[in-house]
Amino acid sequence: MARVVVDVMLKPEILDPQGQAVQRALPRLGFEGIADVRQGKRFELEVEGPADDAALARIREMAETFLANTVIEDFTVRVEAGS
Amino acid sequence: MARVVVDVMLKPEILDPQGQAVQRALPRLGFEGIADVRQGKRFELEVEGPADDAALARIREMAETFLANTVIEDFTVRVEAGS
Amino acid sequence: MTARVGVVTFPGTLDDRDTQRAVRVAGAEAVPLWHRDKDLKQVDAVVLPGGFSYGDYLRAGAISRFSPVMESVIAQAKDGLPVLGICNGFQVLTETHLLPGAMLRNESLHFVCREQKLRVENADTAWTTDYTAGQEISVPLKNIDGRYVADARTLDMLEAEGRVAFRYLDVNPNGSLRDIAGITNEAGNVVGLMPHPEHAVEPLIGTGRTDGLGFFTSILKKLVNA
Amino acid sequence: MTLDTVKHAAETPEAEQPWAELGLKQDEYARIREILDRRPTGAELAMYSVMWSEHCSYKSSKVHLKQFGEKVPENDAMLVGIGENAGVVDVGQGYAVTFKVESHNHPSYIEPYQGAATGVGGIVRDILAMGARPVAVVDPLRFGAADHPDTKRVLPGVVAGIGGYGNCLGLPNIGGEVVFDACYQGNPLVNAGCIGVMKHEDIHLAKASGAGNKVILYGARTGGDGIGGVSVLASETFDATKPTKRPAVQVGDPFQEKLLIECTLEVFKEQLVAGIQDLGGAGLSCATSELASAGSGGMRVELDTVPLRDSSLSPEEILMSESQERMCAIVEPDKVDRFLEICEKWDVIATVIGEVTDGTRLEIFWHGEQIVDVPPRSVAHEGPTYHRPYARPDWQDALQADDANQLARPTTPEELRAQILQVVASPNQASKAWITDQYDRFVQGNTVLAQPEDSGMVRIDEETNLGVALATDGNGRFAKLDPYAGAQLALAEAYRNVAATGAKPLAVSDCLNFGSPEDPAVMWQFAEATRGLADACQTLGTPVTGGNVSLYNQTGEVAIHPTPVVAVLGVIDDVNRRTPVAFAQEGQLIYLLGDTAEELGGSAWSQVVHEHLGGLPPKVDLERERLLAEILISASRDGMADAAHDLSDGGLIQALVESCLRGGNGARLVVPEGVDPFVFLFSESAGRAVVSVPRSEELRFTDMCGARGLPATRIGVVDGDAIDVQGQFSIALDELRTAHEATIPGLIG
Ligand SMILES: Nc1ncnc2c1ncn2[C@@H]1O[C@H](COP(=O)(O)OP(=O)(O)O)[C@@H](O)[C@H]1O
Ligand SMILES: [Mg+2]
Repeated sequence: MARVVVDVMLKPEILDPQGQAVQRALPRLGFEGIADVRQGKRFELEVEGPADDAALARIREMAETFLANTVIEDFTVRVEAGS
Repeated sequence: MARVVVDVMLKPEILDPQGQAVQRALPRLGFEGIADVRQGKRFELEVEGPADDAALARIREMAETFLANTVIEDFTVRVEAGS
Repeated sequence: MTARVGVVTFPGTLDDRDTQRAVRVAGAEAVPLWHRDKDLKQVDAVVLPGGFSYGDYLRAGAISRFSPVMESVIAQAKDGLPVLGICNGFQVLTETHLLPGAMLRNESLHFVCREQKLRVENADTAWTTDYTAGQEISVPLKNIDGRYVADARTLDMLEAEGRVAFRYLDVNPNGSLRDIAGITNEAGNVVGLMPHPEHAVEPLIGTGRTDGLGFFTSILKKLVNA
Repeated sequence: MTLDTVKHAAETPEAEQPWAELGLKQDEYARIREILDRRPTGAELAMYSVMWSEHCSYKSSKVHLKQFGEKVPENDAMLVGIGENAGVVDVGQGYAVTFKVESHNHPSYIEPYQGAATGVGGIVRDILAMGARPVAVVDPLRFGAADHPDTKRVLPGVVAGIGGYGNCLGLPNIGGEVVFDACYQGNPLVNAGCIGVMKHEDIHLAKASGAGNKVILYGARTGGDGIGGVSVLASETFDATKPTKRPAVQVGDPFQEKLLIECTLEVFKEQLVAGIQDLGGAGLSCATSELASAGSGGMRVELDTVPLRDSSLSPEEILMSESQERMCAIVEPDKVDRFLEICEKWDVIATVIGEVTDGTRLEIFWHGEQIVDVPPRSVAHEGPTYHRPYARPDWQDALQADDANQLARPTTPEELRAQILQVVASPNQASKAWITDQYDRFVQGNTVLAQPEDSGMVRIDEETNLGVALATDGNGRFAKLDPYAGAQLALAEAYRNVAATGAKPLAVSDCLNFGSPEDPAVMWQFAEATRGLADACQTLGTPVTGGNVSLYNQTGEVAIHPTPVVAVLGVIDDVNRRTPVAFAQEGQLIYLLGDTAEELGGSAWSQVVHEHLGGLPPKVDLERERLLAEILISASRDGMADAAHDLSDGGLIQALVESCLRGGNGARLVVPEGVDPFVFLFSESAGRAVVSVPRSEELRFTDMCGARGLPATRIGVVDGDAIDVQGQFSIALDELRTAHEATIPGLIG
């Protein structure tokens, strides 16, 4: 079993109200010095079998067509260190 | 400026309906061999100044009290490589 | 002869029965369609109703988009089958790319339920001929992922081609770009909007107005006259 | 670890058992040993401990709740009474309606979103288990002080949870309450109610009969959710030091619940179900023992067939798990295949986990070995009963002597005007739209009235326009001053709210939220409130059909106000006749119905202007309430009133402000001769309502009131864009609107 992580973030040009809401709240909670916050999604996939190139290619396709909506989102795929 | 990433995931024992729905959909889309999917949140924070120990300690506190709901979620904090 | 309008039920669809009622109130025949069936039962038009299909998990509409019924809907929509996506149905249509753009969480981050004023900008689509361009209507709106976004080029194109079909008036309830409440494809057969015309077809129920009925009478007339 | 089988338990009578940690008292543990004639196995201990908890067994409250059955009024409408998942009433035309209110208070404090969400999920499954399609929800809520920082954590989470779950199920939210009071700071009250509709012949009961019938568990997989949750969360005050290895928080999956609803309705429709029970608190322990206890035979369950989310769960934990979105059905063998087919259609996991036997025992096996062998009644229905001591607290007299009628009153019209704005803008009296706009009130396309109307109303038959209405009310301040009267006032208010919309009140459900029953003062409040409610239900002819008790709502020694929340269900033959609150027609005449006395104890005015709670609550006159209701219903049926609004907290001025703002019209008012304007506007005397009457109907209306002896005073006319009280003051609607609507977003948004 290997763990593959897919991170999905809104494209930089898309307004991220969730991230903004977090950022706006921080000073009120006493946390200063955070210039920007973006909020996205993280998927942890447990892959049966090895996370080899073939598996990663399939997962990249899965991210492209399904996990991310590429009209608004970018994604990255990586094998979790230590798995 | 440094970028710090906070990953927030539901604790392993907590039901993750989203991850489950994603996993159930995969075979229908022709993606086999994924044993489990968990879905969480990823926060990218742009920190003014260096991401030194003091800054990370503050961010860890922020994650603990605000970004994550530690009743049901775990989190990790790390400096994004290359930033 | 009356028209047969299919209403799709996905797991988690909520407004299917309301939509069937709206179709009937307009005088057409409502035909239930099931997400697992490719067969569209020879309907003359299809409505993808509102709700939380697959719980809106992942992204609203993202999982439903891959259902067998959608394979047929996508194929036939490209051949001119009239398709209306309401709320979650609109989200499904953007996920399938039958309509451009995407839907994000409301700017307020909250679910919002209100009576919403709209302007019908395009009265030439398959679903809007019973309105006049510029007509103002009020129908219920209820969503949490209703903020319509697209890149500037797409938005400019939509505007230039008259494909912004509905615009929010008075209040932009979710932060949609350019106050867009609904759009149409180039051919005018595929229309999607966030507000809920099917909840405004009977006096007394809901807002007590019948401003939404025009969607269903429009399609009926089009089909019967065809 | 070796499996603690029945055989092993019999052989090791002296083995130490953690009964105390599981919340059992010594004598309770002794009784279990007596029932079984041996020590219980670990699994049996788990079942008894959770089923004998306060939450599941009502051990402190049931001696008092008995009155609801004993004093039940003559009422032909009652089809199923207390004891089932929810009561059922006949609403005519072959329809039956089931409804119930439940609490999810403690879980919502710990995890507001999930606590509230799973509260909605739980009550919906109760309604579903009766055979009904759920058609609407309501949510009476209580929070700490509106400006307390923790309220900013709890309230948005609770509201998002109720909306997130209910909206996703497609259930219109048609009413509820939002009350702020410092007494709820550490103990917010999250009550949730649901209405379901069915035909008479579709009523289902929770019982397992017919040897050979299969026990089918369907819905979500079982995980470690809320293990010990029932006993730890609902039955004892928090003990933060106790480590939990399993999550005490349940996470809801509304999508799964929606599938469960559709799937269940389909198996009902094909008549595949002989008995059914939802899984709520105490999970499988509760469902299996209750089904078996209510049925005629025994039951045998193979626990290792239960589909798990977490394969490390022990049998004890599986029995106690409170994983959400699960149901348990009893199905005849030849119907099992079809049942499973329908589940598959809806992507719902379903498993045969056992069968009904011709024995008398509930027997549970784990990989072939017996771990439970109990008489099911002893678990489910014959738990301990406490006659807890109760005594009128020594502070009650002083509280009642601290008369609110003696508080300083406004001395000039300007001061009166300022206090009106102050009250109307106070968190409890302000508009709750910021909250209720997060709830879908339109879904299902049958909503006739929803918040901010006096009661929610849904159409249940599209052909005949038959409808039902529901209102929930409760005033903890009144109940604190006098719990007997307070409970009656809660009922009276909900009853009045239903009648104000034109519906005939039929039946009652309640949620009794109190502090610790181990405190004699709290127990007295509870005894008084139940007695008051039972007496009033008898007088008004509205039986209590079911409800819920939530105890231990207290932090340390300090209990919440006694808070009986009462839901009244009404029926209306034709929803076209419904009466809204809005003054929509200029020129109509405004009538005040009922008598106004000088009654300021527990009032909104005393709270907002003086931060005072003392004196006596308004007097209860149930005959007057009944008469008022009859008049309101007649006025609706015969088209004599276009708007009606009941008077409750905030008094006349609050009702007028709401009706004017809703209709977008002002009112010109005259204070009746000899009446003090302040008392006129702020008193909270019960048994009153305002109506707006078309001029053409005035005579008919006043004749009706006159003939039946209900005081009706013409106090003004719908007109202009201000509330103008002659000789006193005028406040523009815009100013009122800002005052009324800005408060909650300002505090919470
Ligand atoms: N939490 C809530 N959920 C839904 N509706 C609510 C909620 N709180 C208040 N409401 C609605 O707002 C309106 C005003 O509430 P309230 O002042 O308590 O009414 P009343 O005093 O007439 O009982 C009612 O329609 C009530 O149902
Ligand atoms: Mg009211």
